[in-house]
Amino acid sequence: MRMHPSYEMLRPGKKFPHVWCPGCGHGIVQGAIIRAVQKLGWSRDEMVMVSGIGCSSRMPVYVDFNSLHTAHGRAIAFATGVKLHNPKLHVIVITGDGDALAIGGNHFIHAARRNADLTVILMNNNIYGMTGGQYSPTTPIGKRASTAPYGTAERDFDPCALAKAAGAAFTARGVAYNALELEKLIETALTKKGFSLVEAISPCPTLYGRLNKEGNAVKMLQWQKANTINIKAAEKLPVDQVAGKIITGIFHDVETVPYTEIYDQIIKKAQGK
Amino acid sequence: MAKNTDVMEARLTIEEDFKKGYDLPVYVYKPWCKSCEICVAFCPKNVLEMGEDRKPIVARPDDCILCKQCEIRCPDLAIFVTREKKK
Amino acid sequence: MSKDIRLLQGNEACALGAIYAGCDFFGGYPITPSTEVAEEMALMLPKKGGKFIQMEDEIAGIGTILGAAAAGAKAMTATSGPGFSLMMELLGYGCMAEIPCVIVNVQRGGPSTGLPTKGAQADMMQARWGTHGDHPTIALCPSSVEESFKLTVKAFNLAEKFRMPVILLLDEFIGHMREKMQMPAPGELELYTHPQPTVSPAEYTHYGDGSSVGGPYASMGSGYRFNITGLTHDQHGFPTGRSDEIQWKMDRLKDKIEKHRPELLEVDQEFMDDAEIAVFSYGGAARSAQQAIREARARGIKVGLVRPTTIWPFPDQALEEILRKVKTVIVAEISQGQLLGEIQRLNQTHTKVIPVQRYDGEMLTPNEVLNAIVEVTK
Amino acid sequence: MKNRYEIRLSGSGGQGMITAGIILAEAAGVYDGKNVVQSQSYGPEARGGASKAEVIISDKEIFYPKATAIDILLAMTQEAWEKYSSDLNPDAVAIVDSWYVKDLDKPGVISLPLSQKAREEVGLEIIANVIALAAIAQITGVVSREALERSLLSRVPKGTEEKNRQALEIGFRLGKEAKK
Repeated sequence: MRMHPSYEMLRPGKKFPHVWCPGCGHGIVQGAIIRAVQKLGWSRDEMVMVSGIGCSSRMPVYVDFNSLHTAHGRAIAFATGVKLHNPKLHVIVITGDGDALAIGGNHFIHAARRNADLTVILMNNNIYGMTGGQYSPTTPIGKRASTAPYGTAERDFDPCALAKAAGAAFTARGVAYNALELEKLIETALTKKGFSLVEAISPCPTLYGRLNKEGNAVKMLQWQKANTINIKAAEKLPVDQVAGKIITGIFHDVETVPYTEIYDQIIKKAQGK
Repeated sequence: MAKNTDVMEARLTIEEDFKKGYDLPVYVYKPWCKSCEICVAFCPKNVLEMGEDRKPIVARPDDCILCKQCEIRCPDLAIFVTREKKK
Repeated sequence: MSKDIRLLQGNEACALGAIYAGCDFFGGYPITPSTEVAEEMALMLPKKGGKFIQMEDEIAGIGTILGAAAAGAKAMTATSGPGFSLMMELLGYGCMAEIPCVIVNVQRGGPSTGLPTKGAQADMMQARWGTHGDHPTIALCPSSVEESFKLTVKAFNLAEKFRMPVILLLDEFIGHMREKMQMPAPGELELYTHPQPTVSPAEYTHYGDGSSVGGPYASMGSGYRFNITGLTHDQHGFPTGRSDEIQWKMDRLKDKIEKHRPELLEVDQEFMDDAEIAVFSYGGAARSAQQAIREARARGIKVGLVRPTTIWPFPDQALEEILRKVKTVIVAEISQGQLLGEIQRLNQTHTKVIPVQRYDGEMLTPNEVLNAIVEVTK
Repeated sequence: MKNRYEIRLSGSGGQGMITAGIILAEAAGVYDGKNVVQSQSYGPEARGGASKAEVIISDKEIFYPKATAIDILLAMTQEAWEKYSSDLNPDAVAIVDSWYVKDLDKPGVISLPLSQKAREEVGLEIIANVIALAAIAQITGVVSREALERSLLSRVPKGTEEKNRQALEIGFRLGKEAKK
């Protein structure tokens, strides 16, 4: 017989199914993260999953790592402390679009700037799910939310471009529909030194889908399937065929010396070594 | 109604079912299934369909190509392929 | 060995006390008048192999020390006024998640930006009630440079033992003045570090019975995997909505203070044996009170000083006894009456209570306190 | 010899009054074994405009840390003199810089060429604070010469010891001349 391969990574004693709504993309992203860590063969004792507040941030309690469910927007600040104190730990930050880019936007850009050695999985569902569908910094202009009943008047962030501009070592985007590509991106990000970001586009059928008449989970994933282009393919296409599509793949990937290693040099200097 | 169970309970139930002779290429652990239908919609061979209890059933097991598209896309880890593809 | 006597600022002594206590992580954001604490830590920590990080704001400052402490660090942050306000949410997180750390607040005048370079004692109630929800608080108040060192050491010990953030409530007057102090030799002051669990990882519960005061708890990366959350949780750290589990958690937080008051409380008393008038004061203001009572004693007035160095939990019992014993109480503080409110709450015997306050950025003067004492005797 | 001195060192930001306060406090406290408290004004008011450091030196315990009646005042600028000379004790020793402080509204003030000697003999105006400390020590005896030198040399940057020793000597000399 074969058992579900992800079960060995689930938290003993924790009741399932998890809190996410039927068809929520976050569960698919969680699966991709679990498989990526399994592929790397890392010990669960060395894994720390840190999150903030929101739908995505409920993930850590379900996975059998060291886990730290923090306050809204602050996951990256906590994670920076965990990693700096014990650089041997592999620190994954689980965050959402509101958590990372609105209330936590300052921590996000500064962690990228200082090249904190973290892997941030930003589960972007374009809306605040936990609190009932308010618009977020990634809700596209004109789209509806409970606090934007006539459509938003604000422009949205591109988290990958933001992270790169702030100094990230690695940025990539995947979609829940293409869970295998996402898994590969996460695996690559985890092995990167320095600040790495994977933006995982994750459908929210319950709120975003309903408010914007995009249908149920299946319809939203089908839309992703039809409207996602890998960056390598996109580069060869005329601009008008790329407009409005989700571009996936690795956008930025440079070799860097992470903050923790630079700080080790500071220690040596202070100690006169 | 979905019943909340932890992973130990899930494993025991599944192992029990296999001991009793479960022999289909795909297994659905129903207590965790939220009936989102993603597995049914994205199966390339149309192996699955929704049952009367709004949980997937393995309707056409012989068509399964063990591609795991259902397994990797199930948000609830409630479905998995029971055999490895022959290499 | 010759004595190591140094001229230090209160802020520097605080940083040195932290190092003495074994602090190996500092995260914070510079703000006057607390910045010397950060500067000193930035200089000293890497020498000891510890880590210093200047974060993007005070919220990140306390966030990063909570993360480091969850991973096993003895961690500290330092701030003032507006920065302390920004830290309030995560101070509550530290209480709920039971993460040991030390938060230094070098009080300055407020509200808002207020008086960046001038002192005050108006954060006493914020230290107690600034974060939302019922929660325990431990706050210590030094009145001298030497006490700044020693109470920082004590703050770390209490944080480790009681598994919670401990606030060192300095003020600009003590933080910025220089006095000489004799550095305690290694081993001279008692240090407490929480024990590690000995049960197997499968048996371990992060919030198990007996782990709230003086018991073992694990660090992340030590082989014990557990969940920490700011949500109300059960003994495994899993979020709960069950009222019996909520009650258990809230009682656990409350009891660790309420059932251990004697070892937490510390009240310094001077000239109180025969005192008919008691001056209640703490922190920077107590320096003026100390001088005033000596001048009053020289005039034959039976006056003494009561100075809590543990301001939270508030030493109710000790102060209530003094309220019963003396004829008049003078409450001297550099605020519009935060200590006063607590004294009035305790004053069941309707002892006469006279406030002496100043809140113009300057220290109370000994004369202001002395005048109040003399006035009482008329 | 009094058993308690309240000392105020005043000038403009950048003249090293706070450093001088710390050196004096350390000399009296750590090396002469007295009780000592040092405080200063902070922030915008200490940048550019008048700046002051206060030191209380006593044989007994010091409680209130701020100066209330000044026994020794140093004023390095006219502005500092005007701002900080109002609360002198009747028998206070007041020392001013002869170059910068011209209008004196009180009798008995000791006017010394502190900044001038610093420029002319050491070639560094910034070191006038050290000359001032030595002059204060010589005139008042509030701190021993040896303690002042030890404290100073423990605080100054490496490589500047010689210039600082030279400044001390100038200050002691000016102090002696003033006492005559």
